[in-house]
Amino acid sequence: MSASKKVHVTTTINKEEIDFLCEPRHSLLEVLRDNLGLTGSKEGCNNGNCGACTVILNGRPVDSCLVLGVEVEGAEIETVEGIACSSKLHPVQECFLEGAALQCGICTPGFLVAAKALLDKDPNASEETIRFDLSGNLCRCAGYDKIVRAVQAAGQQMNAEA
Amino acid sequence: MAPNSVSEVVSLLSEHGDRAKMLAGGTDIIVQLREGLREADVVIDIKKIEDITSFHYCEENGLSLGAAVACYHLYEHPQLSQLYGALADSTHIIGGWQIQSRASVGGNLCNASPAADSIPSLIALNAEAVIAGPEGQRTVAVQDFCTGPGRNVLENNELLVAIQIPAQGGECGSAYERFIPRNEMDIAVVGVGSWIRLSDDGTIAESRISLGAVAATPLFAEEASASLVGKEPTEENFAAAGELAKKIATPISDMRGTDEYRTHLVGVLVKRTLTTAALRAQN
Amino acid sequence: MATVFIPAQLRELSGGLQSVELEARNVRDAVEQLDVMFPGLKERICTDGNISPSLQVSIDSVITSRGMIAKIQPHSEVHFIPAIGGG
Amino acid sequence: MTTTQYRVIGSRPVRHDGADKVTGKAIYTADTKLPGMLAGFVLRSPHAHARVVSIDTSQAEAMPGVHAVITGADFPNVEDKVADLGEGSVNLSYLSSNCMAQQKVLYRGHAVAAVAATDVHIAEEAAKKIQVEYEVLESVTWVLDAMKEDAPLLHDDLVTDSMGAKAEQPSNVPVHLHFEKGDAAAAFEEADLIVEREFRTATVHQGYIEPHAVVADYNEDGRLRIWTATQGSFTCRQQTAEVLQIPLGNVLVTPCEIGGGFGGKITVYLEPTAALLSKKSGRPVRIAMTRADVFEASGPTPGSFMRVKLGAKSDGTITAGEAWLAYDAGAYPGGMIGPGCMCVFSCYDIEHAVVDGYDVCLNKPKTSAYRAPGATQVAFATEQLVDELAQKLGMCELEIREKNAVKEGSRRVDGPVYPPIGLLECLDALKQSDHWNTPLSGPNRGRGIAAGFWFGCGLKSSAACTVNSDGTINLLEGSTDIGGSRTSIAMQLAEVLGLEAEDINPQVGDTDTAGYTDVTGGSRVTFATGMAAYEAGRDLQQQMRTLAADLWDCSADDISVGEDGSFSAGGKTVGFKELAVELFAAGEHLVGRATVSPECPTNGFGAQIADVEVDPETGKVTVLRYTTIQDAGKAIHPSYVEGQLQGGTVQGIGWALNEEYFYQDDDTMANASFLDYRMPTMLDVPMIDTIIVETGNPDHPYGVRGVGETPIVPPPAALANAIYNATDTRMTELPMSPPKLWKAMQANQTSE
Repeated sequence: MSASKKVHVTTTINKEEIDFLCEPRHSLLEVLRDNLGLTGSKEGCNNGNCGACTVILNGRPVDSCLVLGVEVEGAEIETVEGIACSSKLHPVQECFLEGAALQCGICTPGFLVAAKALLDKDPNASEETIRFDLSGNLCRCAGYDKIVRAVQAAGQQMNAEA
Repeated sequence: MAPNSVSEVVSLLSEHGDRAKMLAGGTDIIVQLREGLREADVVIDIKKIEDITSFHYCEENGLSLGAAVACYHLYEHPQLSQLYGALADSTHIIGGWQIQSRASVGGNLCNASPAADSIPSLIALNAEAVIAGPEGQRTVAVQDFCTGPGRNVLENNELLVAIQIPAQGGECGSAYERFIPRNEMDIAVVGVGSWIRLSDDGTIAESRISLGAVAATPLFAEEASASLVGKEPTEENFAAAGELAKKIATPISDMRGTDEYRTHLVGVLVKRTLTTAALRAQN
Repeated sequence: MATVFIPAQLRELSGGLQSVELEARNVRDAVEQLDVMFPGLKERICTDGNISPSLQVSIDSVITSRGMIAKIQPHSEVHFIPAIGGG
Repeated sequence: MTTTQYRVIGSRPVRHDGADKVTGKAIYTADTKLPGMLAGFVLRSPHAHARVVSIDTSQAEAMPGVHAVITGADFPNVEDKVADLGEGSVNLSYLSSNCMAQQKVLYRGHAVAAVAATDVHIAEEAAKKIQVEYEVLESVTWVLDAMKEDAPLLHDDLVTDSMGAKAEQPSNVPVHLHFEKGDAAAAFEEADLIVEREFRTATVHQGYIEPHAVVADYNEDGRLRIWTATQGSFTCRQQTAEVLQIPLGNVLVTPCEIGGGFGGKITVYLEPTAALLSKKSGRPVRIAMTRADVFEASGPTPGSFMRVKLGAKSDGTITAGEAWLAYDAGAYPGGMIGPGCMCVFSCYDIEHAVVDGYDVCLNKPKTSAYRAPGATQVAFATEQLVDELAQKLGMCELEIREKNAVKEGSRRVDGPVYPPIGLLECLDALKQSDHWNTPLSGPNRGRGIAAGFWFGCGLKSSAACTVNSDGTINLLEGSTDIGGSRTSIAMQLAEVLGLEAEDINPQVGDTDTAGYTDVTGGSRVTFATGMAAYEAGRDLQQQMRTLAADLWDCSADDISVGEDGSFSAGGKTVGFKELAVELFAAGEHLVGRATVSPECPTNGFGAQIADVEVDPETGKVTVLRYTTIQDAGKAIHPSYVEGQLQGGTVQGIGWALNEEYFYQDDDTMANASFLDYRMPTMLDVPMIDTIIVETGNPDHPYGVRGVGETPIVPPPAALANAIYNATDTRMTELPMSPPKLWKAMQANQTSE
């Protein structure tokens, strides 16, 4: 895509109203990382095959590399930076730490966001559902075992807290 | 650009011609533009247009599916996912969950990949594409929509507005299955959509079989489909239909599989999807 | 006496001999003695007076990083083997 | 067996960098932003083999927003010198040409020019305006083709080196290795049973999720600062300084958090380029590879051709072995053939063996290390032949392995004998496991086992610990942390000092602040840097004894240090913290330090069990159940040891079933994306059960052996054996992807 005039966009990120200028060719991932300094969302492939850039857009998990910045006018976005409540970690974050479900940590933000979206929908998700719904997130270090278990544990914790 | 009506889009298209590209879910077009596979001066976001982003079902006319409706609406919808089993199967495996939140069936159709997961389902379900242009609307059967890899019947000043899929009675069932080496996040090596309507006596009244990734465009397997009429829904008959379907497959050999393997898979998947479709029709 | 194994690819120089017993303080001493016994051997395993970068010396199953100055004990077993890296 | 009871070692504390990594705060290289920073883009060759006739950069330079353009001409001439990089060595002219092509491009993706601009999109547009004229040459990507006499030559001056003896004619084979033990020919004569097969494996990639990235800031005073994703900041510093021909001390490398490496982030690719762009533009420059660049232009692991033969007596004793191995080196010499040769028979005590190995240059990216580099390929061959022997002799596949397994004193084919090792213990754990003792039933199902080995190295590590006024500790070490090593190192310091893991604040230093430390690789960090931390703790205790002697008015010799880290003298006992606080108040401040360079391989052995089901109609393999067993010596943080076992196993499963560089007719890679390269997703693997065996390594204070690499070695072999048991079809080619397995099953049925 070629360069063209920047567009003014107003949106809500992690419950805060934010506005930015971006070129129509800039992806939401570029906007988050380069314009807004929200570098928690990672670029692993830039074409929707690894899930490291997952954010929640209007309640649904999406690959932010496959969303244009100009598309999020008026949208509600949640990124990994917004998962924890002030200083308290979200259960899925806690369970990733306690279950050693991360090694290098580069895929972790995408997994956490996708897992939160899944658990918000169904905290009792089965192993099969977890594996199906999170198959758009690649991890190369951990072999997935501890990630699946951490997501299951987080669901249980969310149920207990509810 | 994000116009609010179909007519606005048509006039934008008339102005920019093939330098304008439509953006629905963006999961194909953004990658293609980024990688220089397609070029555009103007990208038109059609998700502000209600006709294109909504869907409704009635027993008379069936499902009218706006071109930009995201995949998840179909497989998460209790009634539609039951009525249109093949489409639910397809939309649930297009990319991962993140992709399904954005990608649309209309986009999958317009992208016209020979391996697109939803097109064999649409063909099996006998769907029609509703197209808007300067002269008004026209409809084209989905089986005639694709003209080559990445190419379709749309003129430069036309857009796909909706997909119309016939109503489904209780005696109908459909299924889509693809073969991929992994279990998710793959392009179909072969994909097959099958649809069956059973008679009161349990025999097959009507059937439609469609094949993906075995030719330049998804195919309607006419002879194989017709062969089942009046027959019992048995594995032998389904396997025989699979053999007939193999005759129209002209696949290429590439990194996803050899032509020999792909042709073999047509037989396997026709049999498997017909079995599922029949089961769904019986229930 | 230490046992120094002649790498298979150098046995053309040692007349097929697989190992020799010798008394040596360190690797340099051993290499010099071997070169006297089997002329040309030093040139095959050394570059600029040091063990070639593509080789490493194993003394009693320990891969020494000290090259020519690595100590050899009276009953040591010495091997010259390819260098390896890990992932 | 280690029986000591530890307080911290063996527990599972939350890692020190954990909160940063689950909140998105951890800073990886691509997250780094400097004032005035430019974005770099590298223009790469579309051809597999071509002569660069000319490069015209004028149009790119004229574009608004472009600040610098460089080509190979901007790189200094480096002599044909071989630099020792600690773990392995490298020829500098090859290293430099691999960063930026000079006269020839040797693989698709080979860098030919680079641009720095205010925005990465502008840099990319500018790069596309660079006019490169290529004279396309004949190319070769299959190892046996590249060895042919009439093969297109990649390097005109390259001749085969057979341990110092140089061939006369140039070829694509830089190295021929040859090993002999006993008299293999005679042993085969006397063998009751001989099995022999040819095997082929495809090139595969480490597949780390973070693409290579670097930020370079070349200061006006000649100081070069680099932030980068590297497995070893010190080797990165050395390679960069050597390629740029600048003093080592002028370069500062700060290792950022790193998103996976597995051996692939040791060689420099982008650092010299970013440095030169920064020098030319006077601005800091960041370059990140695209995912396609990572596949096409970083270092995958060798594809291979192998012919392996085993001879056995009728009682199952394996008496003879022969291997002929040819491995891809990629575009430049220096592949993984050495360890391949040394690992082909590393699990079995075979009295007579002969091994030949060839390192082969061809038009693929220069290979680099990938988790036990070179070992997985040969295990795929040998472990299948061992099964075949067992089957033909009517023996159990476990029994034949137990009978022939190497143990302390077994002599390797390359000469050295093993110190105490744990293969038999791993096989015993396999025999006792729930998995092995649970029968597998059902059609098209099979179970397979395989053993695996990787050396594990020591190399150099440093650690320094500063005692805070409250008795907690800041630990500075130099090992980039890819999988939780900060914590496993800190735990060893906590153990020796009698502290909790949380009392230690571990930091990975840069090349200016940390003591020299070799790469995070070779399964060495928890072993060697952990040992450095332990020794730094010991150093601290010595200093504290001396200082406490004044405080307590006694001699340092009167003060003893207990197992729990407490200091005792004259009936008085105080803990580390208490004494540290007391000393600080008395005006003493403490820094403990240590450097270590352990030299004995840690010899990691493992064994695995795989259950599969094969779809007879499609050839698709489903992994039903998997158990990974490994001797960890002593597991410091069991959760992260399990994580290494599980992660390595799943990489091995990917290698076995689907991953490959798929080459098109023009010798370019067809599938340079995560979509088509097909690494396992979560849905493709089951839970990976782990069994940690602890035999204790006598060369480490806590008995640690490296665990990172061995788990990737057995999976292709274990799965091939399982597939055989499910289908009666022996797969001798990787990957065992559905089209290949289906075809092999068809052929097998026809021949029956």
